[in-house]
Amino acid sequence: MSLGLLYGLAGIALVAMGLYAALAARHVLRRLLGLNVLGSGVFMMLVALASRTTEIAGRPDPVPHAMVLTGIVVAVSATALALALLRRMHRHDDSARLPEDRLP
Amino acid sequence: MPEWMTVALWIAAAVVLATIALGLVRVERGPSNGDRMLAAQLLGTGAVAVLLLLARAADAPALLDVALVLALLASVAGAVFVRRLGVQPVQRGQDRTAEDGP
Amino acid sequence: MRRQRAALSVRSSALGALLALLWFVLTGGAVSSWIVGVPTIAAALVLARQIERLTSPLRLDPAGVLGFVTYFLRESVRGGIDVAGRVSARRLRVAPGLVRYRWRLPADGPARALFALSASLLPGTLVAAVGEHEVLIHALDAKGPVPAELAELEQRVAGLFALRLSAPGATDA
Amino acid sequence: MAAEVHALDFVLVVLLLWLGWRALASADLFKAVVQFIVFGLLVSLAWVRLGAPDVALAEAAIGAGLAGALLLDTLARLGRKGATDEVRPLGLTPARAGIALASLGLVILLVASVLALPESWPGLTAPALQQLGASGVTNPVTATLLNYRGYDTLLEIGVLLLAVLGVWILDAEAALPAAPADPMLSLLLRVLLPLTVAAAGYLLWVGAHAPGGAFQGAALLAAGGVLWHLARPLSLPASRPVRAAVVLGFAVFLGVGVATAVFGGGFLTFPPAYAGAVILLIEAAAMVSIAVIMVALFVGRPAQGTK
Amino acid sequence: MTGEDVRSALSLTLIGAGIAFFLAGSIGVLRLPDLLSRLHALTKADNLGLGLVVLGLTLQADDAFQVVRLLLVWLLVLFASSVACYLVAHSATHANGEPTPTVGPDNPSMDKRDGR
Repeated sequence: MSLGLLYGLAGIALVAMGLYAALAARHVLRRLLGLNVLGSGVFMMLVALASRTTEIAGRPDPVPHAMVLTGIVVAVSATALALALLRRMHRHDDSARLPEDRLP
Repeated sequence: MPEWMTVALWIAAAVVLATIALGLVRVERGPSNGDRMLAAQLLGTGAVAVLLLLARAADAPALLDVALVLALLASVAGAVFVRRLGVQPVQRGQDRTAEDGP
Repeated sequence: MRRQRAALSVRSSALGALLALLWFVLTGGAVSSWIVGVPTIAAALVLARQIERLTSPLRLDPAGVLGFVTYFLRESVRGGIDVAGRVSARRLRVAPGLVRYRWRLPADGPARALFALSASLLPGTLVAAVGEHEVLIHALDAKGPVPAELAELEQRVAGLFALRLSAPGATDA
Repeated sequence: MAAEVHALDFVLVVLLLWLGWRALASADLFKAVVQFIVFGLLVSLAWVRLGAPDVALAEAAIGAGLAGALLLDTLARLGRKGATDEVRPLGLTPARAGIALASLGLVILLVASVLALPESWPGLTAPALQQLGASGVTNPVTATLLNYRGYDTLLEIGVLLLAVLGVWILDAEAALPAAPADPMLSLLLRVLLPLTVAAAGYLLWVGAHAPGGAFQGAALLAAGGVLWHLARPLSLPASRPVRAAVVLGFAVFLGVGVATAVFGGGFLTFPPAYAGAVILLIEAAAMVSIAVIMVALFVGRPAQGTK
Repeated sequence: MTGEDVRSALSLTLIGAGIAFFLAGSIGVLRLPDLLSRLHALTKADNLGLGLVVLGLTLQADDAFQVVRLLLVWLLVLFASSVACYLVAHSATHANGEPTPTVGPDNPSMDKRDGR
């Protein structure tokens, strides 16, 4: 088993659990954690696939690394905005769940 | 560097990682939030050690920079936790029940 | 006021020299790196002045520094072995409790902070709270000779900063 | 970086999967957040193992700094009731069975396509390294970010700008009850702030030829800013210099792009002779901007900023 | 047996000792009865463990720059974990060490202050 395959499969597993949590959870914070785990899984797949490219001078493909770097920064800023919206919603009606998820 | 040294360093890194992973039990069990935070601190210290060992084993000095960043930021999560949440007073009563107390 | 400002600029230049040394070590002595290094250190000094409040002059005693470093290293090794022995015994050898300790170090200056930080690394003691007159210490073995060890640490810290302490008899648990 | 699989990798993957799952399934949200923070720490070890130290630096700085700080701060603001979730947050119900099945289907699809890929393929390594001499830097990741694919990075800074505008548009949050000033926290700030600034500058410089760069430096600086806000609350959006710093990176990047389009070979096409200097200029401006934006995202919109 | 071998062996011994302290720290965090006692295990055992690993690695360092860098990382972790532990301990006791403490609204009970 190669390094790329091991981490690639781990990335797939993370994508699956992140997706499930992002769709199934009711608490918005947990949905956001799910999206972040999903993102980490996607990044891991990308970097794992990059590690399977032919190395030149000991370096794998730099393009996926640059994409993941961009992705991490965008993910954290999107999370920050989403958390701000969550706090706003909580200030507004004292709930951390979307209206359709609230228990009757 | 002799071959056996490289192998030994790889094993050492794996053992350190497995050892600090024991701390995750404390994250799972708590009981207080402070306990969870302190276990996270433990993993931070361990991750620094793993990075230093890997930097030598894989001969990648750039990893020393990653370790430096982790070391610089090791206290940030703890500081945010203490300033924003603090240790919950709920647990304080049962904290005192020492098995071996005086 | 003028003395305070002078102390502040002494401190700034000391910090600047320290950061320049750090930069030299990090970049491995690359000359071209100073294009970034000089503005970076300047920015660090400007920001450091924004948050600096302490202005009392800092005096270090070289012999005291050496004494403190050796004491600190010896005691932190002892601290690690001590706690490792306590937790790996079949039956935990701990009797945790809180101990109060009356300060002899002066309130201004970094001496108390250094004391508090190093006490947490020494055998069996952990600083839980710092007050104006007392410090609250959590001890793994509250019945051990905690005050005596703290008194020695305080003496070493005082030596580092070339300070004089009052007689050690004034401590109580 | 050695490409063979070590015992370390198995330990790491097991921990990653377990922590990832527990971060999503722990009933207690605080526990989940701590597990997520530790997860981020271990993900940066995974980047190291996959030969991506640039990514590891960014993940370490963001994961240990801003991301954890944001989550913990939000938990504090939600209060005990808001931060409580049901006992089995992801327990299987009939409605969720569909989601689970869909996720499982995705897994099968992805595994099949990963297994169908060849064991090794050329990727874009060769063209990236061939042009390296003309890019102005010798770290291929930095060359990709700021030269080959400068558009991406320009737009990324745009996304950050939009995020902070989004946070500032929301109405003000009440300041949390002020904790008394803690001498040790100020000590932490006094020691770490100059060090983070110096280390961020170092990462900016080293990024030209080794792992590092503006984003990693900015994330580190931002963590210093978070500490500052904790020790002495800042009110960021109010002041003019802050707003200038927030747009600085985007403005400089765009200005360079327009200048190269008008006088040179095209939008963001740097002349090889000046490429190194131009990249350093853009990166320095971007680092300051991104750091200020990240701190602003953490500070939010404090009450005193409103009329 | 050359000088190089002796140095390697010594280096590995130090790293091994460091791992032993990491293990002790983890055991302490698991076994000790309360939060404050667990902080002891964290500050002392783990920092000594990291220190020994660093010391072992300095014996193999390429140049003096690396040695200083390794020591810098250790000092930073030492400082960071010491401050973080103080902050957690302080928050757990809610006391400020004074005979007449300031009692916050969320902190009516001071029962831990006189524990022995």
